Amino acid sequence: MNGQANGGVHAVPLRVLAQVFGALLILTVLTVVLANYHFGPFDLWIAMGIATLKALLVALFFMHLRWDRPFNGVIFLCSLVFVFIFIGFCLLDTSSYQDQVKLRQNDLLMQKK
Amino acid sequence: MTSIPVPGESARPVATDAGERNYLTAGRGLASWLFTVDHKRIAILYMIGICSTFMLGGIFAMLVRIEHWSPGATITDSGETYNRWFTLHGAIMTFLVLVPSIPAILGNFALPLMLGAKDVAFPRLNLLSFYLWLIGAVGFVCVLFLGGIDTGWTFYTPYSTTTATKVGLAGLGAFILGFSSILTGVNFLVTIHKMRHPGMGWFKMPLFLWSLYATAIIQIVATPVVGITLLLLVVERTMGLGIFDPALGGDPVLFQHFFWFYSHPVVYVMILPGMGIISELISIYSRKHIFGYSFIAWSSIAIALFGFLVWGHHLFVSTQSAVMSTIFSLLTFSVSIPSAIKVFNWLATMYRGSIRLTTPMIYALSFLFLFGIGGLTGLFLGTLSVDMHLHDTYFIVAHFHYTMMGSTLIALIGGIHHWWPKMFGRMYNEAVGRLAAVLTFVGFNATFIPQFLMGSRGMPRRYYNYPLEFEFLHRASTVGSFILALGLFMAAYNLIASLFHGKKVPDNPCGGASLEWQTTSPPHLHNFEKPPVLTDPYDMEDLYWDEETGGYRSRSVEGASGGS
Amino acid sequence: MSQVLETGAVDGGGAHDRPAHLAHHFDTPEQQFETAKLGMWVFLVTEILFFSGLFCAYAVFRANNPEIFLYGHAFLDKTLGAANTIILITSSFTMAWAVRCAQIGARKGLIINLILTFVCAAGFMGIKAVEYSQKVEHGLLWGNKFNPEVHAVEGSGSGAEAAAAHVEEPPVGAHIFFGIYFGMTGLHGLHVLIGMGLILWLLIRAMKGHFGPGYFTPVDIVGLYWHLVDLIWIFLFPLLYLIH
Amino acid sequence: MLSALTSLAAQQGRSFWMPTQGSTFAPEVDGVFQFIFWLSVFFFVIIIGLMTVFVIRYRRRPGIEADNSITHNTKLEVFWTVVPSLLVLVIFYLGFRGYIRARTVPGDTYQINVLGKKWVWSFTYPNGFSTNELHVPLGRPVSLTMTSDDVIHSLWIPAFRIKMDVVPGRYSKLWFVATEKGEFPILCTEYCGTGHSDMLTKVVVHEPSDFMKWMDEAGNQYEGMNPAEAGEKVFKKYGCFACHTLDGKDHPIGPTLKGLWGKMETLSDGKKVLVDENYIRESILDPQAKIVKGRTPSMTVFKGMIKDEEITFLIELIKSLKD
Repeated sequence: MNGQANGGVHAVPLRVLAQVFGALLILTVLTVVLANYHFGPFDLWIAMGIATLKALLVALFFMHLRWDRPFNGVIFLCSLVFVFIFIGFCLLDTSSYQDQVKLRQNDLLMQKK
Repeated sequence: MTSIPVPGESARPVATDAGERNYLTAGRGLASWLFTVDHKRIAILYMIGICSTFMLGGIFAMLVRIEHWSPGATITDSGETYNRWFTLHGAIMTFLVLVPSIPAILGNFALPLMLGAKDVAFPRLNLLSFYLWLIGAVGFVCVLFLGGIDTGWTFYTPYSTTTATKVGLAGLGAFILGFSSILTGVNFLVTIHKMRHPGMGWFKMPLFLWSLYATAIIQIVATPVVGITLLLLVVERTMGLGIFDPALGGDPVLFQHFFWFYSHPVVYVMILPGMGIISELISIYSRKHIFGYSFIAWSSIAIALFGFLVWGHHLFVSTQSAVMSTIFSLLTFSVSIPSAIKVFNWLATMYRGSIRLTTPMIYALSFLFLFGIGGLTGLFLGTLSVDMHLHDTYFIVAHFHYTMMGSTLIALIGGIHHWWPKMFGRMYNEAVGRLAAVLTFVGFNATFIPQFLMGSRGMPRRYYNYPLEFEFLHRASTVGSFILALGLFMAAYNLIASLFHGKKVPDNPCGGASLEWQTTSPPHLHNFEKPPVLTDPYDMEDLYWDEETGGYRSRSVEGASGGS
Repeated sequence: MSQVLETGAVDGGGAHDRPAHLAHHFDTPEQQFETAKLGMWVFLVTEILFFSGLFCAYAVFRANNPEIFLYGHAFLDKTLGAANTIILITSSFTMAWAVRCAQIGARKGLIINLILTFVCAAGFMGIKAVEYSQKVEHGLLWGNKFNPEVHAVEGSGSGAEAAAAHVEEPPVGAHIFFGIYFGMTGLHGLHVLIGMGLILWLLIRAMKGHFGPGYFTPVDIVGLYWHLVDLIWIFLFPLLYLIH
Repeated sequence: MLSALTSLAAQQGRSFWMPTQGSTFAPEVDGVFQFIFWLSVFFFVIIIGLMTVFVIRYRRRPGIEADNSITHNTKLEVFWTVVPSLLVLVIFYLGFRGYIRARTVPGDTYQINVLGKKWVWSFTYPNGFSTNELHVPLGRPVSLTMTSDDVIHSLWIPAFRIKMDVVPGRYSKLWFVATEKGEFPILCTEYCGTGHSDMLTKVVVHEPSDFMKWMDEAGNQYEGMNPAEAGEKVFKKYGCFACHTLDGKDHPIGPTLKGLWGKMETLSDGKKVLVDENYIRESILDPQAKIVKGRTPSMTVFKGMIKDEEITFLIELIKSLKD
């Protein structure tokens, strides 16, 4: 089998790999630098945005998704959908009873004292 | 397609003695079985393993039932012992039996055959999956001998992090079993994608494969979450991690979210393949094309996907917020629709059919009855205010036994009877088979209908002791469980006996139109001697009864081979 | 042992030119390659879901108890974390390069890149070990093992935040941060170790000359695995080390 | 066997499926249960009926082939997709209505604290007195604030059709209005270990006047105390310390009682009021009537719970705390 000949396989040019590598390094430095500045509630989103961008670069180029069968990318994205459902529902629920948790914590502290 | 059987074609020996080449006889000796990578042999290994653990789980079920013959002490005088019994019953039945059951036994056997493939995509992974199952099973047996566990199969924290019993080992066992399940799921999903018979489009697959595909999605997505949950639980116990333990500021209800994110979808891992089998059985034994193929196919996928959005209905009274409970309740009802669609489609398949009450068909009809009750009682439990009363009572116990045992296991047993002649090339005794099916059905209902009544009247689950007013219903349930056990033993005896005394069968004794019926019984080592001819898996008119061989024959297959 | 069964039975598909690596149940090498690749992607899905449990625990506790995270993260060494990020990205790059070498049949390049990847992975684990030992030394552990010494953060942590942090009394449940930290990085570290084993296996096979343009499936799918390990760290780094 | 069944059903005050209706929730839950039950029976009879008819009517007979001309009918399939969808929406709504009512604790309840531990329940009344059986007045909203000392328990009163988990490390709430006098079982429904099935107790529903009497006997008398001392006892008995102090430090929920007597307060509607005997009496019996500016209406209504004599003692206490 000749790797180049059949559609599913694609040897990524070294230049592209090196460019992606460079971009990843720059983004890493960027996220560390930005961490020294405070953007209030946006801090988390900026950090996550950069991380997602990096992840996208790795997935598209290093993991060949750009040239791969679309279905492989689709299942990758689907897994993220399930992760969001999982985390989202858990967050929605746990945040609703924190007041009752804190009340109990305070009462227990009072009892100790 | 209407070609007349070629003379001489029937000269092929009845029970093909391509014998030396069939998968059962192709290699001899224990090693040829223990290290096999043949999906059919792995299916048999699984069948032996799962039936053994089913017996083990069944023994604990009987102990629980006998203990309830009278309130208080009957055969053990402590709640501690009783708690171990019901926990082991639940854990063994769930993790070792129900989750792998249909995919691992019948899926493994039939999936590549139905696809017209030579094996699953990753045969060695398939064997690894079996050995992981075996390690998990051995783990559970060790737990059993080291004093058992008493947490219930749900391992709720903080009880599971504080009890002195062997939760760590059981958790690791279940963790390993999870990987077995994941590998099966990965294998099947990839196999269905990449190994289909050339020309077999998605909507030309038998519905059993659609259900296995949907099952694989759940196994792949949900099982890793229980893996990490059990891992965290073990770490919590051994090293005091503090994520789930309220004494350390952890959140015990978060554990329940983690656990049910897996454990609710996993009930569809159990029931979906069962539904797939029923689609095959009802069509074949009614001699009718399945009604509404695409609705049934899509409803499997819908159940698998919706199944991920409803786990919170196990937490309606667990201090989950009212808003989330409402959302989960609404989503829960969405799962009932695809199930209803399937039931109506099965009924419509029977309409104007030519119905044979063979043993598998009796199991299929039992399934309709039992799944009907199991599904409809689910409506009570998805309803918020009613669930507040019924939650954690015997009503729940009865409900999930109707769906998990009454549906999944009945479908499994029906499926085993259906494919048995294909697996071993021999036919069981039909009369005994039918009697066993009826006994199982009667025993099952006698066991669990009283439990519905007890539950709504105020009998909580997992109770060693109970008020005298429930004695009659408990006794009825216990008597029922003995009838049920008798039926199951009779079926097992019948099948095993057939291996020695059963009549040899032709390639297609039951009249199935899917590809596995084109190969010999038992199948060739590599599944098909000559490439199978692609047919509509539900085109019953393509088949005709051949008196000489005592089986069905396909016109299009003969047309194809006649033409070549 | 399974081979006994297989070899005896390669059936008459007329395929006498079947390559040695083509298993009996596939028709073509393409089908086999595609299948392996799809299998790996599906397996990566299970890996993502496996980690999602810890990400979920992180999200829940961070959303509801941000003070714990503000307190705890100051004890992590940002410099070491950033160094590890760069090391892991580099290893991802060399891995991708290795795959390319395998695809174009550059055996020497493949071997060198695999060695580089392995060295990076070892470096990552080395730095991780330094970080862990610092935490252990100062009692910055999970759950009931959490027992921070007074002035625990000398040497570790950086800047004013750390200084401010250790003056304060730890907030209630401060140990949860370290529970999650050790849980996430521990599980990730375990994956790095597994990856190192796989890379070693590739290296041995590469030296034996098993791979080339006709057959590089193992390099490709181990590469996918390795990139996923990198991907997860890309998220872990800001989530654990860079918090405000 | 039939007689045994009917005798079970005939046990006093209960229906075939459900135990006695003892709270305002019970009739509603039972109504929804009955609705789903008969709907299920309807569908079950249709499904199994058709199945039976088909098995008989279309059993295999020689010479008659199955009619394979029908493989699908989209209209029919859409019909049996849509109709169940609509029906389950109705069921959802019915359950949702009752559940939200059960989960929304009204403001003016009689509050009892519940502690679950292996394997006993302990109920603490506003006066600090606690029992292992739950005593509640008839016809009055009672709320339970529940927590656990060890593992998760769940408090179920079948007669009231309510249940809620009792989770360590947090409070959970449950409320009800008892409508039937008598004693009803309370059970633990979240598996909690060896004694799980013995974690039983009962709720005793009294007439409101009997409840007072019970509480009096259960609590203590004020004999041999001066009125201010007795006032302090009342203060403790009804748990007033949860929101009020006696030492002049302000509490986030309620005002301190020290220096309160004779003070001029501004109400939320801007009016002014003098803290005197009438105002205090009203504030205890009906706290929501006059809210001081800046406070939230969160005090328990003590009307029907507290005796006149006890209010007098409280007033004497407040008087004695005048600076």
